[in-house]
Amino acid sequence: MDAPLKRITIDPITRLEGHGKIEIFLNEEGDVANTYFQIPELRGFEQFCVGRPVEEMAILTNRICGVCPEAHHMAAAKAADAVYKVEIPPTAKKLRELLYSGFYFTDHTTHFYALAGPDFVMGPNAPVSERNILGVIHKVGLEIGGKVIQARKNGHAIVEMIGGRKIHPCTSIPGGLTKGITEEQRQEIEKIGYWAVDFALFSLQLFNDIVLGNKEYVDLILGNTYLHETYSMGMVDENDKVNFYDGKISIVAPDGERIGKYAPAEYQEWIAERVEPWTYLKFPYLKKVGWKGFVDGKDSGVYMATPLSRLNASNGMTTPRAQAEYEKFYATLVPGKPQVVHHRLAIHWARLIELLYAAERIVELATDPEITSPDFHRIPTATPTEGVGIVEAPRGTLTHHYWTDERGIVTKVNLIVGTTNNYAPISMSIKKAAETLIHRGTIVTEGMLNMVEMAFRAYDPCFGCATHSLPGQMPLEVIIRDAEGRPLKTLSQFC
Amino acid sequence: MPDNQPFEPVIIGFTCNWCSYRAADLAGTARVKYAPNIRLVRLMCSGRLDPTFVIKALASGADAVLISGCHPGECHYIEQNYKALRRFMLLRRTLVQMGIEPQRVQLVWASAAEGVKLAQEINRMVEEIRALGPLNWGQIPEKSPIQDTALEVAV
Amino acid sequence: MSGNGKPKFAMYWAASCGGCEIAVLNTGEKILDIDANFEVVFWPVAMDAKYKDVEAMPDGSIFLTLFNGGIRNSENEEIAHLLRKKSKILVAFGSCANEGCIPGLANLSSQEEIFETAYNTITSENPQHIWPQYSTRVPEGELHIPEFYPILKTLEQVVDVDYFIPGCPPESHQIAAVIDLVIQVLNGKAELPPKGTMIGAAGSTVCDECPRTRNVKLIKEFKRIQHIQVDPTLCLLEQGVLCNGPATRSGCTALCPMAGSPCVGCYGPAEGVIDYGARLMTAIASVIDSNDPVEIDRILDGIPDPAGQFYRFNLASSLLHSSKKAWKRNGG
Amino acid sequence: MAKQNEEIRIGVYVCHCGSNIAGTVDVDNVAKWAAENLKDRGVVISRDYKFMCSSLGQELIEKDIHDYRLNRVVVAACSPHLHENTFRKACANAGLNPYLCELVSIREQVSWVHTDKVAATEKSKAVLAGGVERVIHHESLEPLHVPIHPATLVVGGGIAGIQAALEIADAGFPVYMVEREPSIGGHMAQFDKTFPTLDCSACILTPRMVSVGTHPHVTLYTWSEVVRVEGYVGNFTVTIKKKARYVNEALCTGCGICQEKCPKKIIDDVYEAGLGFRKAVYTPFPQAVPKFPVIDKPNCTYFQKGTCRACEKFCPTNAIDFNQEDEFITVQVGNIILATGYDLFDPRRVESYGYGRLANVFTSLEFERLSNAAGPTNGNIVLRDGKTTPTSVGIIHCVGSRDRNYNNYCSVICCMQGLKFAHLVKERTGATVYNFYIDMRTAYKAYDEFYQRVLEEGTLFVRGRVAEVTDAGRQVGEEGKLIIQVEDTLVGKQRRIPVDMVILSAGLQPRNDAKEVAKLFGLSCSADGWFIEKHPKLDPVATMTEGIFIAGCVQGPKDIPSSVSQGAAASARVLGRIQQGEIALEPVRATIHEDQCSGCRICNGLCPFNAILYHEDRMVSEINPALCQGCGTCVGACPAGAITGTVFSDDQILGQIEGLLMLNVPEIATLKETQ
Repeated sequence: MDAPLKRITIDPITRLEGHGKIEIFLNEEGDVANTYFQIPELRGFEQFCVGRPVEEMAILTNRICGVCPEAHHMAAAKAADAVYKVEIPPTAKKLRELLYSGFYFTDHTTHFYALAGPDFVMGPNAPVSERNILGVIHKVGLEIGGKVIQARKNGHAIVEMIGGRKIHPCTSIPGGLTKGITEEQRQEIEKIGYWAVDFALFSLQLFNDIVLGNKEYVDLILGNTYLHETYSMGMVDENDKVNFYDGKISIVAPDGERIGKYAPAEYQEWIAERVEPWTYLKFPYLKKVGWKGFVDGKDSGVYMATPLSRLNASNGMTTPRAQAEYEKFYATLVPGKPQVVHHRLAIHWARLIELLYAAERIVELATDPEITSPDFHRIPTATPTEGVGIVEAPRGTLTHHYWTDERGIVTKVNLIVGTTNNYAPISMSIKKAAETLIHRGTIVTEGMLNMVEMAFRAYDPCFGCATHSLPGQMPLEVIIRDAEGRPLKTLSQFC
Repeated sequence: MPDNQPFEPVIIGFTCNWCSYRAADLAGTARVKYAPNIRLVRLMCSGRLDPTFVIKALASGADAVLISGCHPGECHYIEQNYKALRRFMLLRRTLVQMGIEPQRVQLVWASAAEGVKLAQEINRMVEEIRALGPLNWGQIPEKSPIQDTALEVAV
Repeated sequence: MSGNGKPKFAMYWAASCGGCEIAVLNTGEKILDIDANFEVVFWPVAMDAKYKDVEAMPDGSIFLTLFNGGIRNSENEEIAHLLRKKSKILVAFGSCANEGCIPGLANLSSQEEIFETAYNTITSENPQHIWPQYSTRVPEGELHIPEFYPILKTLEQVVDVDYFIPGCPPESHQIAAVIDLVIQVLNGKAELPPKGTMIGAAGSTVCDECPRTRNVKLIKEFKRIQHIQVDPTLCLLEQGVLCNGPATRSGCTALCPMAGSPCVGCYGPAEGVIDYGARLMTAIASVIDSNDPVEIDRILDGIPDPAGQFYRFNLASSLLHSSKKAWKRNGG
Repeated sequence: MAKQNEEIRIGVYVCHCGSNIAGTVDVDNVAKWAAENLKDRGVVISRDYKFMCSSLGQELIEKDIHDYRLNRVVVAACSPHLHENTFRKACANAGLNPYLCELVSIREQVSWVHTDKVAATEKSKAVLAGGVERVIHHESLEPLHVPIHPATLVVGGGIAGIQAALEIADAGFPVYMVEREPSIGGHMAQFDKTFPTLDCSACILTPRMVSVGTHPHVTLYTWSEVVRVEGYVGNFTVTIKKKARYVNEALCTGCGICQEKCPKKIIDDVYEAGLGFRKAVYTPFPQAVPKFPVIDKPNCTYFQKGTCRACEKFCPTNAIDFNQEDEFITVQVGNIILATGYDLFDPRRVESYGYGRLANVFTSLEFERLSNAAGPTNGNIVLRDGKTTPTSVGIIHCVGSRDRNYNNYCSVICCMQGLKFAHLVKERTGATVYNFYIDMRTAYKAYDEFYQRVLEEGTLFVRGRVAEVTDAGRQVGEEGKLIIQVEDTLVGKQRRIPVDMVILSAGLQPRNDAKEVAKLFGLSCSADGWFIEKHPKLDPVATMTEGIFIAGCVQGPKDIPSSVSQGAAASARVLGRIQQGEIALEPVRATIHEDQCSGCRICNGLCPFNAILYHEDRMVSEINPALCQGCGTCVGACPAGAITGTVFSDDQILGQIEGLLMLNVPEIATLKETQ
């Protein structure tokens, strides 16, 4: 190591965790020269899915991520439908979206309470050992823990009723589903739906009381540390309202101007991926804008795909309560300005609005007269060729693209998974946090570590898709070395 | 296998107790000569053949496998050799996908009276495999050579 | 989660999807049992994880480690060795650790093919044909990433394993049962099963738990699931749909077949079966209803991807463990 | 898996078999190698010995079992089909379960088929290692004891079948005899004289036929065929199709009036070989057993035109029954003897000999009828015109035999038959007789003496294969004659010999339906079509299928004395079985382990013996050990590994594979190096 540079390794316990590793290089002056966020693993799905029957993709790609298998299951199913050019029956579509809403409800709940919650509920500077779900429970009261567990159970119950299993659902096939739901199940789901709406409202209230009611937090959210002016991406329906399961992908510039909306099949015209030799993960960016490196602004192709970007890219929600929260969100954060928010910590708030939307959607779908119809599968007749399927995964737009031979055997695969979309912005947030907090010889503090970590966690990065870490689980360790690489000080910080 | 010697394939042969194994005996009693590269396993019937045996042989160092049973319609157990045929056909498709040349797994019908035929088939197959070269299926090291001290590397 | 002399517990994921962790979380109250009976010293998903502490622990000081995920790269393997060294009982948890699971299908391809495909997809802007390097010089210094192995290995292929829990993921009720068992053992109320035992599963195959009606099997044609309206009560195999149920260890309560979807085999082989794919293959082939090679060939065309079908979850642990080109130099 | 607690102690014995093995395999080296390299596999003693199968060899094993506390034995010698039982018995004598012994073949499969000593020795090591790895997984077994039903089925009423039936019936046990033709007697009934003694065929055969017909212990089904065979040794269920005779056997006295009165004459090409006639209602020959005639439906005027019924009208006992139908009878038997005989080679196939084209070319069977006092010509040997007595006769041997165009094998009887014909022609017509032969084969008692006698009688012998028989005369003396074109290999020149009559001594060949019959009884045929015996020398009348024996020409061409001996031999084997009352069978059986069986029903349709039954209630399948034949197909098919097979278990076979490959496991292709 003959580089004359000081080097800080913020290392998520490199060989132990391997869920991403951050290298911060300082220059002679002791300022940040550059940062590198590395993803140390590849599994090669694009290669080994080739040769498999296309109907299996919904089961195989599940295993990309056990945290959001429902997202891959749906994207794969939609891509396979497209491969067979089959329009699935309305009931099938509604069942899939219902399953998906149940999943969103569970996933957003988990993240907010288990991962993000502690930061706000316990406060960023609370002792590590308390800053976890148990700490939250102790502080806010046991019944919350119970509610969170109940929420996860309920969401998974819906997933299992329609998807056949809680984890890695198996019922979506080209043309629809292998099963429908009974009236009894429908009623159960409807009940869960009402419960979910109450829970979502309760969660928003909690956020309102604990976070928005606390100037320290508000300043933190609106501060500069977590500000990034990038493009926003999100799926919208024909009325430009947020939709997780189906629609077009809308892209909004940092200044709030929509630069376009593409149908799944057109994604190649919009998205490109950059390869760097020092990481296994690729960096997606807007093809039309181009790659300018890890920088903000309208000229940089970097974009985010998060709950926040989904709100930015849409003009509202289709469900009444969520719509009201949507309006409150922008009125509070950017009063009078174009409805686009760049403060990364606001993602947490946006996530709760989506939680409410998902809950309301469960009720809507569960009460749809068609939902129990036996018409849940249409046998595809066309010769399979090529197809793209896109859904909004909780952590970003998820794209599956398959090519098959005339037997429907996969010949080529392209995947752009949720978190990957945010690889560049996350790297930037890390760099910015580092730059903001490290100055000539500053002694790095635990505070800084948590700042970096919070920047990180806002994206809810699920490298289960990219590597295999769970949402936000990014324990950090900082080693400060002198020019000879001898450790001067070691600080640990865990979520 | 030292480089200076020509490659001598090893073939495992699964034979039926009632036909091909007796054909081999007959070849013996008739002093019919054939290549020593084959080693026979006796089964009661080709219907006993479990693809596991074939895969086990290939994975354990055999260069090829010969499966032999009674001619269609002449099975000692009436029709079990057809089951062997079905398994063989599916197994071969799978093995080809795994990169194993189809010639490395062959099915030969041989009645108890066909000692000469069996010997000829064995010789033919040995030559085919010789031309194909060794299989030497890659083995996974028992336990990895990496030592725990390796944890000190990197960074 | 404080110590006070309770036995130590750890859980770790290597090359996996995280589903195993979720499955454990889904046991709900059982989590609290773990907290009550163990000192959780290392479990990234649920709590802070001090690698230094783990390394500092005396060998064998962790009573129970649940290890999920396969061995895809040098890093995974290093962790496997560390945890083996530190753990009294090391459990291969879930399909990936047991048999490689879906990521094990990568063993059908060579490392070159995998990289070539991953970094040259249609959306990859990669004119200089860059591939990730284990070590890269950047202006500021040198960066390292773990070595990608030519084939994915199972946990048992790199270290000794005490017990196995199958499933992708293991069903929560099975996990709960195992946790109960271990706690009973701790309280001297039960004995540990013999080393090498498959726990958290039943002893037969999925058909044993499948409520569908079954008859003597004779198959004239294999059908793809999307091409039929699934009969909700008849055995899927008898409907011509390839179902791995007959060869797959029971314990999952036949969730997929019950949902009209064929068993994909995530619980792995039945007791004593050394090659899952071979077993399933021989069963399926045996019931093909023809003695005519031409007809048999036609019927077999209905199985377009035999290797994927029969080794979907367990290629890495099968007798052949990979395709030829996967381990042959230069992609064979 | 061998029980974990058990310490495996294996004794290895490598046989020289004189020089049979030792001539090609370095047996001493093999034995030493095993002692060295298979120590850690449980081999505690490894020896080589001149003749392991000798009593001394066996005692050696027995002694070691005691001295070294062996619990496994591997013998590397000849094929298990030869001596497996020998060594199992040796183990049993020493108190070791016989199934803990494994015999691997390094003779039939190594020393006799390979020439390279090094390669043969190396292969022997591998084969031996295979045996050792296999025997580790052997387990103690007890043979299965099956009761033997005292009744026996004899198929075929020729002399071989008759002999077998009488032996058993005389011993007091029930016999069912099934004969396809209306009468028993077979080919022998068609002959006039029998070589070499020239006693009258009918005279010696008829009494035997009668005693079969009248024997209290014999149930005779003529004009019948076996259509189904189920079950296994000791307990076969056989279905017999009794074709309608249209004659009520209960009423018929065999007076023969119906035959006299029947207006319809048909050429009899079965019994009379086409030389004589029979009626539409007939008994093949006067001494037929049973005496009841049959109505030949396709040739009966009533059946074809609806009128006539002459036989019915004149029958004194109203035995004619035009409404009779085929009957199906099921019988239980413990053993089966097949004596279905042979077909005569059809000389038409040898076109150059002109049979069917040239009137005065006769087949051997035709000549038998011609010379038979009871035959169409009352024993006068005349030409096709029925009156002219030949002055010169040529007898051609080996017609259809020892000829790669037809059959490679020697039909055994043709030479003696040809000599017999020569004698009869000479005796009855004084004509000049030529015998055309390739080699004169007159083995067995009194045969060559007969040859000498015929020589003395002045018959002329020409050594050489006849090229052609033609009526196209070219030179004086040939007109109106049949000219036999032949190379006389003794004088080394072509000869044309004009004769009035040519007799083709046709060979024997398997029944045209031999293959179907074999399948019906679950036996196998040789490439020629003769049924395969259990062992060509040591067990010529048994077959691979327990409880089914073969006798007579069904096993291969032979003369009357040999057929009779085989008939007797087969019956002796059956009687032995019956006396014992039960038989011990190899415990090669499959078993389903209920706890592992998922009731997927994959195996249910795979058993041709219907040994697998499915219990709806418990949702598991089960195997009936009595019906299981041990093929192992279900073992190899069970996806759950819930079915195990004794003697050929997965562990045994997988172990053997490992052993066979022990010597050359490929260099470990380490995964590191490929990076």
